[in-house]
Amino acid sequence: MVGMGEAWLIPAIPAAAFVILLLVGKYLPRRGDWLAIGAMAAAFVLFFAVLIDLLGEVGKPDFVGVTSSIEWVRFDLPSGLEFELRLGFFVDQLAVVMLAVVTFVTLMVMVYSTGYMKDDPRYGWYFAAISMFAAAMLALVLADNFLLLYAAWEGVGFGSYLLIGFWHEKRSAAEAAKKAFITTRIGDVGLLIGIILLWREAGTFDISEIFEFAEAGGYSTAYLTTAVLFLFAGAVGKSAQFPLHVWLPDAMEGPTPVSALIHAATMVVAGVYLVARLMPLFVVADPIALNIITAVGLTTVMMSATMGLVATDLKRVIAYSTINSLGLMMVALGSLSVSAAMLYLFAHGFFKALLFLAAGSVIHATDRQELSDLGGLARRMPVTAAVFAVGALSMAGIVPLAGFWAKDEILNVVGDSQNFVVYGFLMLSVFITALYMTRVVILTFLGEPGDREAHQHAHDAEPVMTLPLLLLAGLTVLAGFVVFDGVGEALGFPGGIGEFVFLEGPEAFHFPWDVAVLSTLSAVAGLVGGFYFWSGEAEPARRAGELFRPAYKILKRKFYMDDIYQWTIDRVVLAAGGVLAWFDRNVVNDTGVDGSAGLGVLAGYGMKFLETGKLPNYALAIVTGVIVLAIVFMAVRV
Amino acid sequence: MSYEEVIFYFVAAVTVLGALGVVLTRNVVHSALFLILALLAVAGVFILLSAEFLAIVQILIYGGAVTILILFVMMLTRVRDMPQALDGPQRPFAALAAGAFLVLSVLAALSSDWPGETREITVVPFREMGEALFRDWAVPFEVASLVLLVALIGAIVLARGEEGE
Amino acid sequence: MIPIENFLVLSSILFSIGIYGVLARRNAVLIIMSVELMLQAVSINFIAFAVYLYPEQFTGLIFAIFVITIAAAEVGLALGIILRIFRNKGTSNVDEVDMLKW
Amino acid sequence: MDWVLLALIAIPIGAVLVFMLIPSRYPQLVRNVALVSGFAMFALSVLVFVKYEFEGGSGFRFDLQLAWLENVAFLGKDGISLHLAVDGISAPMVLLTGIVIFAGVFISWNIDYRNKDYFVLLFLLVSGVFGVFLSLDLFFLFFFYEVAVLPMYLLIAVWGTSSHFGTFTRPKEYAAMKLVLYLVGGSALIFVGIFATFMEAGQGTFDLPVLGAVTYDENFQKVVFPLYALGFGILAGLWPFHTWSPDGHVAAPTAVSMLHAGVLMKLGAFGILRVAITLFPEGAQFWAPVLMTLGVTGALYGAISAMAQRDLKYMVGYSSVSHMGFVLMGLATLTTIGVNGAVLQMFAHGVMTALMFAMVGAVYDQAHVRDMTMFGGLAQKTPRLAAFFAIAGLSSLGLPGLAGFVAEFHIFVGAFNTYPWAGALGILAAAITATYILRMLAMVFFGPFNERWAGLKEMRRGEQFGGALLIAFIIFMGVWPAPFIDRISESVEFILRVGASGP
Repeated sequence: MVGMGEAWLIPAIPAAAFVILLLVGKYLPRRGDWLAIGAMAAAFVLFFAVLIDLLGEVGKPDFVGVTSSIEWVRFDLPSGLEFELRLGFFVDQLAVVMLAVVTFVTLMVMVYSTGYMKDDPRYGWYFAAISMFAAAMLALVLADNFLLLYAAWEGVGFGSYLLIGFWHEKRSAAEAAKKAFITTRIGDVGLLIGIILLWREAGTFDISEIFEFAEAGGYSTAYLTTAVLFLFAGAVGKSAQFPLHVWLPDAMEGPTPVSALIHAATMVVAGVYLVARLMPLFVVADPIALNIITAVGLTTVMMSATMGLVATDLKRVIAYSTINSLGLMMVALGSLSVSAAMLYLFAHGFFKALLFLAAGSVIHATDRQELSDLGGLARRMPVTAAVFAVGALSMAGIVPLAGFWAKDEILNVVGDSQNFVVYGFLMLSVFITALYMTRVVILTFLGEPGDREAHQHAHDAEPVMTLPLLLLAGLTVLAGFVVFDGVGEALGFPGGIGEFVFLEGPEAFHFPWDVAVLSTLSAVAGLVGGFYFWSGEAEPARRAGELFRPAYKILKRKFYMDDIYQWTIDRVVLAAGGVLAWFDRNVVNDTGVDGSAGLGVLAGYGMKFLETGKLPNYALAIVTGVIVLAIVFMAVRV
Repeated sequence: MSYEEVIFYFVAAVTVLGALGVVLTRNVVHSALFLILALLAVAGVFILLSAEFLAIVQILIYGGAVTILILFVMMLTRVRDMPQALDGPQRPFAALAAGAFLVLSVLAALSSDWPGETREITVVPFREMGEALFRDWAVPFEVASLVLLVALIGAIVLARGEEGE
Repeated sequence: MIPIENFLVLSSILFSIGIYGVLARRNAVLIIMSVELMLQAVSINFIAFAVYLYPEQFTGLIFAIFVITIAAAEVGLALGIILRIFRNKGTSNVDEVDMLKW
Repeated sequence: MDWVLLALIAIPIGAVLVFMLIPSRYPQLVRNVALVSGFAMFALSVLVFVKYEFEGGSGFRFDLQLAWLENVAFLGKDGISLHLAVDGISAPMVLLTGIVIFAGVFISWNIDYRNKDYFVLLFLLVSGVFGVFLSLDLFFLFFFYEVAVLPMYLLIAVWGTSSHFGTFTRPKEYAAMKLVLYLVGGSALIFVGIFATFMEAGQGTFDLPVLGAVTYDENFQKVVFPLYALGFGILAGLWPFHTWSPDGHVAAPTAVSMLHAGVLMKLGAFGILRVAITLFPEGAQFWAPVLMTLGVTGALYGAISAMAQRDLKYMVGYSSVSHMGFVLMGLATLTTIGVNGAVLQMFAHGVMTALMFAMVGAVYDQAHVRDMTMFGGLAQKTPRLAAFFAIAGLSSLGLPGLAGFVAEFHIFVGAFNTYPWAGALGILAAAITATYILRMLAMVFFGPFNERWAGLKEMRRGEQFGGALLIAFIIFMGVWPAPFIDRISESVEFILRVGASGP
């Protein structure tokens, strides 16, 4: 029976598919897409095997997860130093939730891509890259030690680089890929420093051993706090939190299924997953670390929500909503609630993938993605419109879609553990979210088409693309119900998600009506407001924009973050490089090196006048030398 | 003063005079003639040193071949037609250096403590020297002959001139 | 009998005159002649040392023979070179031939 | 197996002799001989690496000692001997040399101008490189060191390329001259150091194990260590004595750049480890902070300078300075992990920088320009070239799964253990590396296709094979570094333990 001990197969199968596709992909029929999909399906099936095995174990007392690992690199030395790197895989409830999202969404996206990417000249390479990404992502989820985690972390970053830059002949795509990789890498510097700092005291990279070490008080509080904040920097980069969020909207240059997979459901939540996985360290560290997470998350939520209001690109709006969701998850983690964050992550994986894939269908059908070119598509693409609306409502947090339950859970824990300012801002963000999600639905599917010609040809996509949409829509409707203990028990879980994924103890489901009512009111207000502002000629929206012109401008310019970064890069980083290169050429080389060589040349130039070229002079010199030598010799002898 | 000494001083004086003539005279041909004089006088010194064979060789090779060669070259290079002074600008320094060297050398000769009998010449048998030359020194002798041969060819090549000249 | 020092002093004088000639003269042929004088001085020394100090060995005498031999070769070559230079440069004055210089 | 080390040195020399006998009107024969002997070296170096096992003690294997000079004048009974042996540090270096020269033969396939002379010099250089890695006798180590350096002058001055930039020019003769003067200057310092060591030890021998058994006075160590560290360090691109390296790389022909950056610069770092740190542990302790500072400076300085370059080869050249800075950082930690990392980085950087230069050469051979801004979208025309280049770049920015990461990770861990600030700055330098590599990839290979290069063709078969060989080792080491680490760590541990247990 395949169980948790064989969890390593889950990343291994897509990895093998990647290698095969890379080597012989172009000789396979259909350029090997079936191989990638088959591998992913196998991983999905294996996920169920692992899940069933886990459910058998999870009820037992003291269950903390199962590790299976092989030695990778190790050296034992006579001096007693031991250095060991293992390829280890660890399965617990947290990992399983993540596996569910990753395997399912990846499978859906791959199936969808067979339609979406059908005519691309690099079709085979696309599937190879997606397989590579999936393997890295699954390894990240299952890693039991920091080293493998870091390797997989960089691996998903690289996969994202490849896929954002998939259409690299577009300058903007190449630039976006570069920006994404470098921005996340800035966070990764912190991650690596954090990992090494943790290792330095504990002497191990194993995550659970480091937990034990930390809980036994092995680290001083200040040291641990520094280390976890460095780790959090990695999460900030990967999960597009303020101030490193700038890469995610640009990453929309990639193919839309890629956006659905990487920049919505899987990779970007890796940061959230990392923080959730390392929550025991944050608990031991100074509370200021948690406060920083909350603050960063909240800033991200507010900035992205407001920017979502004015974005004009269909995919960018959804990208901002993703950043918004990620911020919410961070706030949940900052409030020490792993189960709330993971619930949101679980739900978000489905409805955000749904939104992106539906948007992909729109783009596929119309070849347009500017909101001003779209509109009125509900008539042409009813199925797409319906599933998009389901996703948008879920994002807005309308009962009884998954988004509602997840968001409610977060609001619950924030209300319990944070002060009212945080709570107030979150409520406000619920309103804004509903507002811009309504806006994007109206501008895309309702009203009059902006570009009639594109509108003429639009129609619902082929079944291979629609089927994943319907499956995801179904999950968007249903996934939220896992909060109920009854539902969980019926499925064989110990209870609802709070009983399954938790930090310190199982949390039974509770449902404070006041929060639910308040959030629903906010969301509905957002919906109504959206219809008021943007239906028809969208006259109120235009007037609002003119009324708050400075604010509108700031939002349009994305809080000037990109400009600041660009300025910094151009004026500080590249300038420093230029100055240093100039310094190297002119000071170090031309002055220091050539200068000292020049001294030699100068001395030689001076000396050369001693050389007359006339033989008698040389002869005289020889004789003089002999005489001097003779004098010396005689003087010494005497 | 024994007659040997008289002869020695006479021969030495001729040698020095000849040598001075070589380096001081204003006429190059005279200079060559003085050289012959000096070389002959040196042959006399060799006889005083009871090295008669060497004296003969000296006269044959130097007095004959070398000097003739020098005269020929003088003719070929038209040295006499050269208007410039024969001496270079560094003549005073040359005199100084030569003087200093002379002083040092004489000092060294006189102050050295020579081993063995310094008053008596032992006559070296002609025959033994010949045997030594062709037995013990056969290889250097052959090498020297080779050097002569090479020099001969080299001189021909150098002096022959370009094709068609 | 004549002491060895006499011969050594004679050879010193001869050698010094040779040095003077080499250094003072401009013409290559004259320089060669001065070199010959120096070689003569050397020969005298060799023979004197041989017959006074080490009569049982002939090294000094044999060296004198070699000096004469090599001198003959040297003169031949040197004069060839001078001839060559004269043809190429139109002079046999050494201070006009300064191609050794930079 | 003893013959194997001698064979490694003898094969290139034998090849040189064979080249000399081949009339220059048969260039193809020259190439074939180069190919065969290159393969022989590759195969033997793989054999040495595979067969090497640590067997306790100092870990030297395949020991071969041929007496050369002994019992004369100032030399004692051991005197000078051709003492060859391999340990866990030189085994990967030998492998590296074998790989790079084999790949280099393929890359040099199209050299037409006096290709016989070219291969003579190239193989002479390689014999010197093998000699340095294998010699256990200071005299021969120095001898081979010079043999490895001097052919560089002709290789660059004859087969190199001069570069003209807007504001300045770098003639190839300038680069060659600077390179050789610098390296010869460095070896003068080493020479002084060698004789000081010889006199101080008073053993009448240049044999390293014998010299290593001597305990040197602490003050003596403090004086002599910098001689070696600086002398070898110049060849390792030690900041601020690095400027010969970018200029030299730019001027050199492709295969020479590969050997130069890939192998030759490693000789310097290897020398520091093999001679300076082994013989003078206390001196090393004393100077470690300085070495660390210079290493970090070089790493950051090289990375930032590389960011400002527009010329592909200059960028790669400065990245070499940066990566050799990492090597020096690793050495300066004087911990097992850090020094392991340094040796790993020597191998990793050797392979990946050789690959990068090979790819730059492949572009330059066809395009005859190296200015990044003039390219664009080449990946559409030459996907393999782009992929190879990208793999080299990704390895150098430390992507896990490729060789660079394994090495850099060890170095950072080691540095954090001793000088945390240096570790943090080193990681920053690695991040900057990502910036300039990705910037270069985006400029040259991605974006809209520049029609000017419509005639550009994919790499030649030989270049593809050479590149694939290098990539195979990049991935091998990245995925399964254990064979390397197992070999390196025991020997490193021996060196450091012997040092630590000193008085």
